Amino acid sequence: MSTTTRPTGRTTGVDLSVDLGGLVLPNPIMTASGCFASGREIDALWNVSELGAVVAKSVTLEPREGLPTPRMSETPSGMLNAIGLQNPGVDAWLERDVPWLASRGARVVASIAGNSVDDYREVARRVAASRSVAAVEVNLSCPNVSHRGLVFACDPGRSAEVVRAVRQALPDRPLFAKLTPDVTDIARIGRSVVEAGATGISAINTTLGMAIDAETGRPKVANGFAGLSGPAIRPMAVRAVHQLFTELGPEVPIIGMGGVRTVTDVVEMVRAGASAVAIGTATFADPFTAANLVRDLGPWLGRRGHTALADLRGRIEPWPHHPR
Amino acid sequence: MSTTTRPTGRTTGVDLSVDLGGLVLPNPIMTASGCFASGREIDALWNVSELGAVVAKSVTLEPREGLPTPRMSETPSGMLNAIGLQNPGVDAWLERDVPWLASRGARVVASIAGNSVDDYREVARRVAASRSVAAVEVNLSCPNVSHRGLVFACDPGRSAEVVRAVRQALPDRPLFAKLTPDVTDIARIGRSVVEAGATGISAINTTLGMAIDAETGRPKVANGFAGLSGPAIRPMAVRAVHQLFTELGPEVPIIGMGGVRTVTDVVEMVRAGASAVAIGTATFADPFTAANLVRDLGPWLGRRGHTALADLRGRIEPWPHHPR
Amino acid sequence: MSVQGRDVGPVSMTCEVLDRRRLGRYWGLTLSAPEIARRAAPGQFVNIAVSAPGTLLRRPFSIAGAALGGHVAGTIDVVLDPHGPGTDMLAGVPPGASLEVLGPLGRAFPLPQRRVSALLVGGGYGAAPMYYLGERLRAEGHRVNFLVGAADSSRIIDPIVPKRMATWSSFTTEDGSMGHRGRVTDLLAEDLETTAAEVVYACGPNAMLAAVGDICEAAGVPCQVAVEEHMACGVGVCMTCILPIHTRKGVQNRRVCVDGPVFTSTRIAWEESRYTETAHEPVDDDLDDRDASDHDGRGPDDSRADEGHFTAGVRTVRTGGRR
Amino acid sequence: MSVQGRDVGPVSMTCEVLDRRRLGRYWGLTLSAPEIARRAAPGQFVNIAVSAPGTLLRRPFSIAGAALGGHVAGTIDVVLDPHGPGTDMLAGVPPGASLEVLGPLGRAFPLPQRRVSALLVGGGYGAAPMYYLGERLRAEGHRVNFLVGAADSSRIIDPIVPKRMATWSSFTTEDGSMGHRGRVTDLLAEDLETTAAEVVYACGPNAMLAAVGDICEAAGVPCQVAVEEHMACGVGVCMTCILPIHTRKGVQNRRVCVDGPVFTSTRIAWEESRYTETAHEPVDDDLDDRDASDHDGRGPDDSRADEGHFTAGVRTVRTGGRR
Ligand SMILES: Cc1cc2nc3c(=O)[nH]c(=O)nc-3n(C[C@H](O)[C@H](O)[C@H](O)COP(=O)(O)OP(=O)(O)OC[C@H]3O[C@@H](n4cnc5c(N)ncnc54)[C@H](O)[C@@H]3O)c2cc1C
Ligand SMILES: Cc1cc2nc3c(=O)[nH]c(=O)nc-3n(C[C@H](O)[C@H](O)[C@H](O)COP(=O)(O)OP(=O)(O)OC[C@H]3O[C@@H](n4cnc5c(N)ncnc54)[C@H](O)[C@@H]3O)c2cc1C
Ligand SMILES: Cc1cc2nc3c(=O)[nH]c(=O)nc-3n(C[C@H](O)[C@H](O)[C@H](O)COP(=O)(O)O)c2cc1C
Ligand SMILES: Cc1cc2nc3c(=O)[nH]c(=O)nc-3n(C[C@H](O)[C@H](O)[C@H](O)COP(=O)(O)O)c2cc1C
Ligand code: FES
Ligand code: FES
Repeated sequence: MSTTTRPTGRTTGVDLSVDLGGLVLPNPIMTASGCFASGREIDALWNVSELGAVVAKSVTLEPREGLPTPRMSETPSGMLNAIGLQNPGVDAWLERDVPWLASRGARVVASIAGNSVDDYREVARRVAASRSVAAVEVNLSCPNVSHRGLVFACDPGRSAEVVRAVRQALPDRPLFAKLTPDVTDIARIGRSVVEAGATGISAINTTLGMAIDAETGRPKVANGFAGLSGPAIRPMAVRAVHQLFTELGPEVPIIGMGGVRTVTDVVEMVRAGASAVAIGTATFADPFTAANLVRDLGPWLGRRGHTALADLRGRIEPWPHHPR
Repeated sequence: MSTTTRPTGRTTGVDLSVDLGGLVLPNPIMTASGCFASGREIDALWNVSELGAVVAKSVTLEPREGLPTPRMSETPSGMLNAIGLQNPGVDAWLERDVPWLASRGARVVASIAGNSVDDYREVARRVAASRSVAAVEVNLSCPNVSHRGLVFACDPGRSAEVVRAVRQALPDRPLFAKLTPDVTDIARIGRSVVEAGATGISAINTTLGMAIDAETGRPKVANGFAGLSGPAIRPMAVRAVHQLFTELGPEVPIIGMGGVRTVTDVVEMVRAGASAVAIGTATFADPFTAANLVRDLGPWLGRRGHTALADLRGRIEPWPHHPR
Repeated sequence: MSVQGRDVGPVSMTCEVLDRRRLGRYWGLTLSAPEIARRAAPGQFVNIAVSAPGTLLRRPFSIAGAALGGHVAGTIDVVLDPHGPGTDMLAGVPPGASLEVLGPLGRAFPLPQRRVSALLVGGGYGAAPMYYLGERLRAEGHRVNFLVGAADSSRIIDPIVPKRMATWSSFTTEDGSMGHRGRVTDLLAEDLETTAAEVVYACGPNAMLAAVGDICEAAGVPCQVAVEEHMACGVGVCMTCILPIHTRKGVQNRRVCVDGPVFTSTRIAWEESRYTETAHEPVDDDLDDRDASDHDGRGPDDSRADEGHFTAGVRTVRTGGRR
Repeated sequence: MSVQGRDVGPVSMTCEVLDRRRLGRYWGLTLSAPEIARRAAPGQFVNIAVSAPGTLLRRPFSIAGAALGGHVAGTIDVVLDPHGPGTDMLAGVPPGASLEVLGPLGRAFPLPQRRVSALLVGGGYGAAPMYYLGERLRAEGHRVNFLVGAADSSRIIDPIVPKRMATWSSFTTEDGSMGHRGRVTDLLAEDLETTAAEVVYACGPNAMLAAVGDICEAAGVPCQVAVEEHMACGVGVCMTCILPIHTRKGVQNRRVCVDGPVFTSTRIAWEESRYTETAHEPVDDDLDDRDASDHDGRGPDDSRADEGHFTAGVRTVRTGGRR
């Protein structure tokens, strides 16, 4: 049997490399946090070092068992999930998964979570000790226990506080603040985290949703509220990325995500303003998605005469009037 | 050829009637504003008086020609639109469409829009003069010219201001404030409009989205940003309705909408907390949708032993533990 | 068979696919739709539900024929250009399967009230409704002439049909693979004279229609065009399909689905509309070699309409009368 | 044929549907999937992409058979219970069509290391993988006994298969339409004795599995069960499919897709899991008369496990070795 061979974008002469505020990647395809487990699962199918970078599942200070099942429900062109940040804890992750990812040659981005500013700071401090972690993503979509459980990312001030704490604990690594779309003004949150020291932005996390079984009356996800992801939310994600790009300008790198599945979805996200693109839910529908995108993106651009992906970032063309 | 006959819910012995703060309807199926034009178009297919109520396209003080094409783009299980409130103006609507709807026996809900508090007040004043308008929905998803174009519904204070003005101009009719999901805390906006005099809430309006053609770089909808609707957003809508129901309690009627297409979608929305349910995008996919729901809802409930739809409002059941 | 609707106007039907055939790059479907066939007239369209993953809305297609008698009585034809999820799905529907079809929708072409020589101009799959119109015009005793153009010969639908039906017919392809090399608009001014056309009917890409309209206007020949615009509903309720139209009150947006798709060409304010056409699949990503099928005809500069000239010669067809 | 993957473990393949047949209420599909057939073992499953409107995720199905020789060499079988968009779509796929299949996934049933008398318990479509396991056990020289139950006889898959294959077989239906009236759990304690079972394998609704596990535990017979949980990915990356499992460190959530679907029954902390089963289509809305197919077997009260007893007698099958 022929194991799939994967020409990289480079063989087509198209430059797919991206520079995320110092984090230089051979191509823009990343994994979305929580959608790639430890990396070993997918490496059983294809070589995960082909990715631009692996963004790991969010880790917390202590291990977490997460929420009861059912944890997911399919929705029209999307899915709801409420996992509850099940994770082995930052120490186990650093000990077991990071060295393995590094040994495979993958570029590793940590994703960190917590329920207080101190949590985030302490997780960041431990991550800082590992030279194999190339960058950190701060998952701000966590309930803040000292603020009535309000999610950090919903408030520009609290978001900035977390980012400042992480920045202090981890001064030497690119830092991405991951934002939720469930706010009145995402650009404002973006501005405040960049001012607090974030290198760039990751957007978007899932949007809050709910589904109820008409028949039984039970919420389809045991937790009741759950995060909506997948192609259904892509228009929201493209909009949010474009708003952030417009607000923050081309100097601030953006990792765009939300419903990306195809090469044209990747290009759409880049045109909206993303520097790199992360793949989440699409991996569930087809675990080869990210590998196929790495393979196909260069040729797609090459056939259209593009020489570098970066040239397309933020490039939206006006509608011409009718020729007459 | 046999014209479709439509048994009403009543023939099944199931009580489908709803009381929306004094607006009593024979069944909960309404139209979503902007998705039913004048009513004549659909009446060419079936009798629009079968509906619980017709919510008209939002009208403004002056006629509007709206935005350039393309005005819509299909998205995964949804669509984006940017129509720009094309409408004949409140006077023409009151003169041409309302009497016709009334003559057909339809219960008419006006939807009013504007770019300033004065706009809303004046439109409401003119609507007040028509006894054929049974209730009014205040579309708060309009840019506020005196507030940097920020949408009214994004701010609890400005939303309340509009509602107070309309309430004053139209003291004797049920008033529904229509909210956008694009806010950090929809329950808070809901609370503030109810305190300002709204009888109830309509939720949700479209959520802001964007799509870009990878190939041409043009936004797929000429306006760039556009409103996302359809089944893709149903989980957001169910969530928002449930948050509003939880915040406001059973006394405040809620017109739920967003991606509703099937009988189970209607029941899901009611379980989330909706008193009545409006059909928008689904009508585009099948112009008989609302009529079919009016026909099928009673039998569906009847077969399950329910005697009144209202009993299911807000009824969410817990997940049992595994029997052992 | 389930039919929903009233005694006049459009109905929604479950229609069996009776036949599917390749027509060069396009596909022809014949659907069993007695109620739609009975009510239809040339220029009208149907809105067909598709079931590709993630799709939601129906897809509009011109009615390319409606048979009321013979062994295909009670059927309608559509011609599809497969280039996206909906058209690909429909082009793959096997005979025996069922489709949900809503129609007939929109306003038909107004027919001349006295005997005329008519020139029918079709671009790409836009030729399909012109064949239907041609049949109707011939049945009413008019002289029918055809000018059919496309990017290449694989996009000229059944060339034998216009050849047989018409008094005169001519073909153009951009690559010269059939007929004259070039576009229909290259030949139109000349052909108007050759055929002594008293009225022109056209369907094709909007850019072609704008150019055809301009040439006809310059030649003083009335012209009716069937346009396309992105449609969500097809029945007039969503306001997505508008086209700026010159009216007594100035330019106003009209819905293509209910106020059109047929318009008197001089009434269209093209210069106020956006150029919404993009070539289908311009780059060959798949193994199959689809390419651009759109015309890019440009007409001369802006000029205004005198529409009385045309309407004098036509009457509006009332479709689907109460039976 | 496109195959993606490594030399061991699961692959993603485009598989032709070779055969589709009715099995009472269920449907059987035979797929051409040589690479999956070669790597598969009983208890594993495949994840099949569906293309119904609005669907996104694959659907998991137990492998109901894998043929390595004979005229169906290189095929796998699955048995479907059509009750939703994905299963309905798959049950309607005609032979000749292609499906995207990912597999084999998950851990297989561990096989006994010495000759034993095995009792295989299948509920509803859960019998399908038990037939595959039965074949394998018989080929390895074990004594195979079958206890197959369902709501009614239309949900007993091919009863001739267990009758032929097994030393002993018994059937139960809740409506008494075939075999004993009642549930498999009504007879299990007795049948354990009758068959002198030294090991039990079971697949069916989780409530049945919990009850089967309890009865086996009470009888001191080791039991392996293949469970179901809602799955988004099937390959271990989404964490949606977890089941609480007793471990040395207390109860921990394990992924059914990669740590299961087969578990030693005593290790499952059912009392910490939610009762996620709902009867399929309990109310007859369509004209066809689908009804509930789920068992609701309840076992005796909670008690803990001694799993050394079982593992002593089994070995873990390594699937898909490097070739
Ligand atoms: C009145 C009318 C008559 C038409 N007649 C024909 C015909 O006879 N044969 C034929 O092949 N095509 C015809 N079209 C165009 C046809 O409707 C589109 O090609 C088709 O909807 C594309 O769907 P898709 O899923 O394959 O592609 P996509 O491009 O992916 O479609 C995505 C969305 O855009 C809309 N869309 C895309 N292109 C068009 C278009 N040109 N016009 C309107 N909506 C569009 C679709 O309806 C859908 O909602 C007609 C369009 C109109 C408005
Ligand atoms: C390991 C395993 C083996 C299975 N083997 C079989 C089999 O051999 N034959 C068979 O008919 N069914 C089997 N199932 C159940 C089958 O996967 C579901 O019935 C199917 O996914 C339902 O899809 P649907 O679109 O028809 O229905 P829906 O209920 O509408 O499905 C909606 C969503 O819920 C998920 N879902 C619903 N029910 C289940 C379930 N019971 N288990 C897991 N996910 C579910 C679906 O995957 C989908 O994402 C198995 C499930 C698992 C986990
Ligand atoms: C099952 C699941 C688990 C997720 N877990 C995390 C997580 O741990 N941390 C995080 O920042 N985002 C998490 N996300 C959000 C994704 O990283 C991503 O932002 C979102 O799903 C949108 O992208 P998509 O549509 O491509 O999935 C999770 C998403 C899913 C579906
Ligand atoms: C084409 C279109 C036009 C709309 N116009 C209006 C409008 O004029 N006023 C308004 O309050 N909402 C308008 N809406 C929003 C709908 O009323 C509804 O809130 C939203 O679409 C969600 O419901 P749906 O998913 O069922 O369409 C419009 C929606 C669409 C799709
Ligand atoms: S397509 Fe909806 S109004 Fe024309
Ligand atoms: S289904 Fe994704 S981890 Fe098991």
